[in-house]
Amino acid sequence: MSTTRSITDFETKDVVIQGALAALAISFIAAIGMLGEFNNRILITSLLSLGYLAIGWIPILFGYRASAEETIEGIDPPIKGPRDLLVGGTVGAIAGIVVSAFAWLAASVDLTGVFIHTGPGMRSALTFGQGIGFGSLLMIVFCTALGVFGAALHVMTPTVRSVIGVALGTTIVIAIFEADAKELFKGFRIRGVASILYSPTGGLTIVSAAAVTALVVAIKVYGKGHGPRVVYERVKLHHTSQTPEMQRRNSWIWGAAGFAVYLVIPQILGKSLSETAVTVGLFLVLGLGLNIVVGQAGMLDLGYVAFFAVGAYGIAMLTSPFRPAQWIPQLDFWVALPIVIIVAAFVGILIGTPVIRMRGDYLAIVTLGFGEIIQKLFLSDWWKPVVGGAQGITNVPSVSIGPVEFAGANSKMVFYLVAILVAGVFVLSHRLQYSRVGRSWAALREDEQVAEAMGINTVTAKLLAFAIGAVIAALAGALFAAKVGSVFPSSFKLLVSLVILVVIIVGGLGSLRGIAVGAIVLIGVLGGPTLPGLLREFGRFKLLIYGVILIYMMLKRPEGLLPSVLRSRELHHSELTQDAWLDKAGDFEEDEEVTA
Amino acid sequence: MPVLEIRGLTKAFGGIQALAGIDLHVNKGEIVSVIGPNGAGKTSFFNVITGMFEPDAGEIRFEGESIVGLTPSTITHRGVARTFQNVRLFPNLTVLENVMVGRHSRTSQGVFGALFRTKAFLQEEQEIEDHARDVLSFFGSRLRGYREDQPAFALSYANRRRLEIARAMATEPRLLLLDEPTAGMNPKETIELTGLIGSLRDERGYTVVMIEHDMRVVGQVSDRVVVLDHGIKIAEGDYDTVASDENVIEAYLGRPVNNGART
Amino acid sequence: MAAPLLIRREDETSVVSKTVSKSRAGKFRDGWVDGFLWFIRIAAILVVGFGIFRSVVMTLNGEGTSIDAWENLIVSGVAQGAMYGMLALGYSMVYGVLGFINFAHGEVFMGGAMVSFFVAQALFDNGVWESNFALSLFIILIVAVLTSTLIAVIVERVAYRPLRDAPRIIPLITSIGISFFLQYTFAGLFGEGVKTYPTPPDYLRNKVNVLGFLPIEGTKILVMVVALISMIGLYFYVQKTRAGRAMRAVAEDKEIAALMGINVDRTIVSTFAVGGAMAGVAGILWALLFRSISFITGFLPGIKAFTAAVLGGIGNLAGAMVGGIVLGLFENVGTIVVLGGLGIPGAGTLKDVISFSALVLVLVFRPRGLFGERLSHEDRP
Amino acid sequence: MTDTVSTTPVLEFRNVNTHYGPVQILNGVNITIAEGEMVCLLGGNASGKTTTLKTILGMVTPTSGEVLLDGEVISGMSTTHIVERGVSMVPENRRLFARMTVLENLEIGAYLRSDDLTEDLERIFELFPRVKERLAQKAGTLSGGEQQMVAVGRAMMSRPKVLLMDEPSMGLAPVLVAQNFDIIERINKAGTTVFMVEQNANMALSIADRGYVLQTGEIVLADTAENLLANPQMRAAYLGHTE
Repeated sequence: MSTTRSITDFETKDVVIQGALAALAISFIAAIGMLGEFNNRILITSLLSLGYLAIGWIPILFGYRASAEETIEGIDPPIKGPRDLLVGGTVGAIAGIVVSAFAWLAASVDLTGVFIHTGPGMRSALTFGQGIGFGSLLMIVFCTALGVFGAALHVMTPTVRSVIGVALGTTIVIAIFEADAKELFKGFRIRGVASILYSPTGGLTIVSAAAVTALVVAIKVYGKGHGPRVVYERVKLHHTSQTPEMQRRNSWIWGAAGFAVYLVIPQILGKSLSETAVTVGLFLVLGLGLNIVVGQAGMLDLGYVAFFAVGAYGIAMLTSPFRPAQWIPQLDFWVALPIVIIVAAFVGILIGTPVIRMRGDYLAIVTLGFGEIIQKLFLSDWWKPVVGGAQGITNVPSVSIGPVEFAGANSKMVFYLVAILVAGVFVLSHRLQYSRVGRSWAALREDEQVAEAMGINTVTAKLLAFAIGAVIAALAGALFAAKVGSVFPSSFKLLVSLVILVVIIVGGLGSLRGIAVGAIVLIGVLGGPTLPGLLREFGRFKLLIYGVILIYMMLKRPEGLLPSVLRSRELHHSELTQDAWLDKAGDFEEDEEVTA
Repeated sequence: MPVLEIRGLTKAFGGIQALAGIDLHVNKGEIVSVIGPNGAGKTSFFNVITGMFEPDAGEIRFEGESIVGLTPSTITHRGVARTFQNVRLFPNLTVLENVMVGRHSRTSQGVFGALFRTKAFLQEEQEIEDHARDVLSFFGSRLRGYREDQPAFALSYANRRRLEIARAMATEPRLLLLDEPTAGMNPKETIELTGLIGSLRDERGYTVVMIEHDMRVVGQVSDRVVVLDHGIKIAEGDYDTVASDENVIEAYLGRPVNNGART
Repeated sequence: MAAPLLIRREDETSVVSKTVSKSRAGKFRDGWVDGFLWFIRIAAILVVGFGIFRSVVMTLNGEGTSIDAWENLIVSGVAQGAMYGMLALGYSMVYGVLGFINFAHGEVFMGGAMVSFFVAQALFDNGVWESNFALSLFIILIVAVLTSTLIAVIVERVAYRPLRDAPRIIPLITSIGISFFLQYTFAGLFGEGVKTYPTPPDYLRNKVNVLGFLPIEGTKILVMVVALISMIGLYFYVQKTRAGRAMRAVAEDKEIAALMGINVDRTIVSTFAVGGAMAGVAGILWALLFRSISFITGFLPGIKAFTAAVLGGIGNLAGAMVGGIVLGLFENVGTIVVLGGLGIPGAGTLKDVISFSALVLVLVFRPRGLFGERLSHEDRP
Repeated sequence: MTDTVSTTPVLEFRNVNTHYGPVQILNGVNITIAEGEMVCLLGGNASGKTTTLKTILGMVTPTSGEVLLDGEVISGMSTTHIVERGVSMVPENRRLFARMTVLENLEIGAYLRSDDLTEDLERIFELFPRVKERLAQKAGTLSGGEQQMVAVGRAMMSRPKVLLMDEPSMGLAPVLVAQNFDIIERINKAGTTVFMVEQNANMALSIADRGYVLQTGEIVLADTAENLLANPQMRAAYLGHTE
């Protein structure tokens, strides 16, 4: 039976803990300098800066969480009501009080000797530019209001919640990606829209923010039944009901449309957006390559950057007129590429051979070691006569096909090449996955011993995965060298391997669509190991956020954003069913040598 | 000529003698059951034949050629397939995929074919799928239809056992080693599978060596029964001879403790 | 994935036999892979042997590395190795109990060293550092130990405990995330600049003639002494106390340990705490040896310490220490002696290559490490 | 509850059902063990023996029904608490802490106790004089028979009300099996209640007071050991003979 609960029916301890956690999170964001730095970036004129967005979501989240109850199966959840709002508000108020105390502490004691970002910038941000007294009051009100808002989100019906969420979300996204939106408007030759939406001093104007929000609400409310999902479902339904011939004809039409878009995109995207698109593309290629090794064959390779380096250095050493080893003949990119591919495959097998017999985590650490060894060798004085040491190799010529030059400076042209590579690797990954080779990898990943007993030569299968992964990374590297025009050892740090791994894990190991999403979200929005993403402001905090995302994903959604079916089976269904199986298996007393 | 011929097969694990000089031969088209108490060395016996462990001494000849020291995948390629005592499927692959993996050693298409979807590749994929379906049909409708696309872990216990046999059959073995095929099945399922094991021999012409605890199953389908105890063959012969052997009964049921008189 | 209770687990004898039969089977299995591995092994021995031989010959001829320089290299190697050893203990213990590589352990170490830097700075500003170095050292040691322990315990609670039953590759990946998070948290809170510890007093920087003939820098003696004391303390804790016994029991067999009434969760926390404390000590040793620290200081020594743990046989505490010292020697002596002996220029830039090559070679030669005992975890699928 | 104190069983299963996900493993299991008894649970592969033990130890919680120890419901408690209340197990295949000494193994058996262990150690040395000779040795280096003694000793160190034995004959040579059962019998005669899971029926029934036969999660036979030994169904179940 559902019951209405009295307004005071909550655990004081839980509420205090939630409030304290919220305060901790806000103070943390302030103390690492995020608040102060982001505060300069206006989202909505005289209403919201990126800095307050960075802390504002915290009371909302904790208010929502504190008011929501864990649903226990079999017991109807209590009726939502004022009690929930009170809880949310209390959590927010506690957070506000503690944060104010922190601001007061920072104001009265100089902490900047230790915590370098706790200077006046942070203090004034935490007190809304007011004095400590009035500022604290404002902070408490701010947090309380947001806490109540969070709780209110919990109390309202899911429909209302989704309308509000989508509306606010859209507005904020439009505000955050101001620069990119302006670039797009420019590309579409509708620069006027930007000047209407955004204020000349940066950020949405209050009017336009309200208008956007209202528009989205209107669309959500009146456009029911015509949302993108509904349309998608309909198209899908339509698609599946077609005959094979129709489907084939349609796929041609789709292909042609896709090709047209492909030709047009760089013309619409401005310089910085195409630059980002190229970076995303390169990391997508790397991600897909690593996915073959990690996702398909099940070997955790942490030194993947080594093959990227081999590809980049290979092209640089063979094509640059300034190559340190002049005794190597200078070749054209297209002549050098096959050589680089062969070398990369060879290096893949060379590195793969000693490690394929190792257990999963040892394999990870040894491949990491190999990655570091290769980077350090490129950096060393020993190899300097050939690869240029820390000075690297410069003047790597750009790629040209006939008269068309895909110049490094012109990222619009590079886009075309990268897009082809992405498409090629996508097709390769997809086709391999559903082939005899892909099946042998899947079997290997599931149970190596049984795979061997089914006639799969595990050594060959593993080395094949290593070699294919290496070749794909080398292709990305080759393109990277030609695009940037130079190679330096510092571009091939361990960090690159880890970032690629994060991309495929966050996107969804083994899922090609997931990896695409991972690359776009992480590399595109947050930025790669060195290159900025769309959210340039995140530069300094990028890896911190990477870390948080990775931890969160592992704890809550280890299968990734868009998981492959197989992967989620491995991680979830098995929790239930396999147990029973194992237990049964346990009852089968085995002979001496128990499965290894 | 016997399909499988084993002489003096010996394997020790540390101090434990798992196999102590076993001699055995299996003729074409026979079903030979290996029975014995737990720890008698039965599964070791299978592991050594399939190359998962190398024997300390002894000779294993399959179709006249020695297979000692070959890798498990090579032995499978030669024509020996097995199932596992504790059912080791690829739990997250679908039923059909499990069986398709079994076709690995009888097919050859590599990366090139897969990438360019060559005619040969597509033909082979079709052949793999058809063959897999054919093998699944051996179990009637139990693994066909919607079940083909279910992940293996979602199957019932008995179906897992069936699928494992199907997967082994997909490798086109000339010698099939079944490790406790009916374990964990209820009496009805056991009877059904017993019939199928019989038809493996009679209809499909397989030669089968089977480890089995359920003596009813052993009795119904075996041409010969071999009893192992502590790595030694203690009896061999047709079912009735073996089942009435005092040694066998003792080894199997265990001797009552002599001083076990209770107060 | 813990094997369900009461599934039959190999007894010790069959564990041993399994390795034997595996390696033997290996010889037959993949002929060329084994051939290649043998090739690597022989090549490694030849190259290293030749390098050392030439260096020795050169030294005896009075060219190249001088006797003094040899001494220096060895002493530095041992001191640095002792630090790696302290850090390796944490990897070994966590690996022993939970069976995964805790990548973030290097950051635990960095955290301790970083926080105690500020304390050292304050002590220096107040003159205590100069006037009473022993007290200062003690204080910063305590601060480092407390900080590192706290970080290790929080990390276990927040990130690893919920993943206790996940496939162990999952906590490994999580630890990479934690590593990022901790690095950039420290960078954010304390700045990205390199921080330099105040110089230790003169008497520590001078060389002391140990045993009358071996001149060793005071700080290095101090490092070795602190490492030795910590090691003895740890040994006593693990071997002789009830908590230590519980820890070993949990490492060997969690299910049976629970059957004995041991609180497995609490024991795992204490394992992280002890590993963290040792990392804190290592942080101070690092401060004494290198003096400078920044937010990325932790990662590389972390990986190297893992190498040391593997070298000594992961899960074996004495092995971790020995592995650390071997690695330290390898890194210091090997770089100059082997590479110098081979006539490779710029050997100094190849220091890390040497340590990672050591890792690769150890796992190729002897995956179980020098004192490798097999852990229950290693037998898991 | 109408039971008087004297008849309160030490261990009792009341209509226990257990599921793993959708799969039912135990189906209305009822077991009663009185103080000082030795009871064995017989059953083939996948019959649910393992789950029965897991249920007693709190590693599996029954979906319905309850497990009682000395009249007190223990199902739902954590393993530590159940062990504290007096359940202890000799696991299948012994599973000693191989890298610890014999003495440490015994001491860890009494992990939850903080009182003096001398008396208990003496009692174990009395039962197994061989163990005393090997105290300083690593448990992994002992012979199989010695390991079994240590495993039993380790379980006895917590002064259990019920000693669970999981497949004591598993993986041992016949001579050791006999020795092992002898050990169990001595323990039982010395006053410890024993609940043994075994598939070597003859062996187990020759020393037990009573036995239960478990088949696919259900108790199909429950009788005294003599009656079970004489029961033709038993022979049928184990050798497939129908006599």
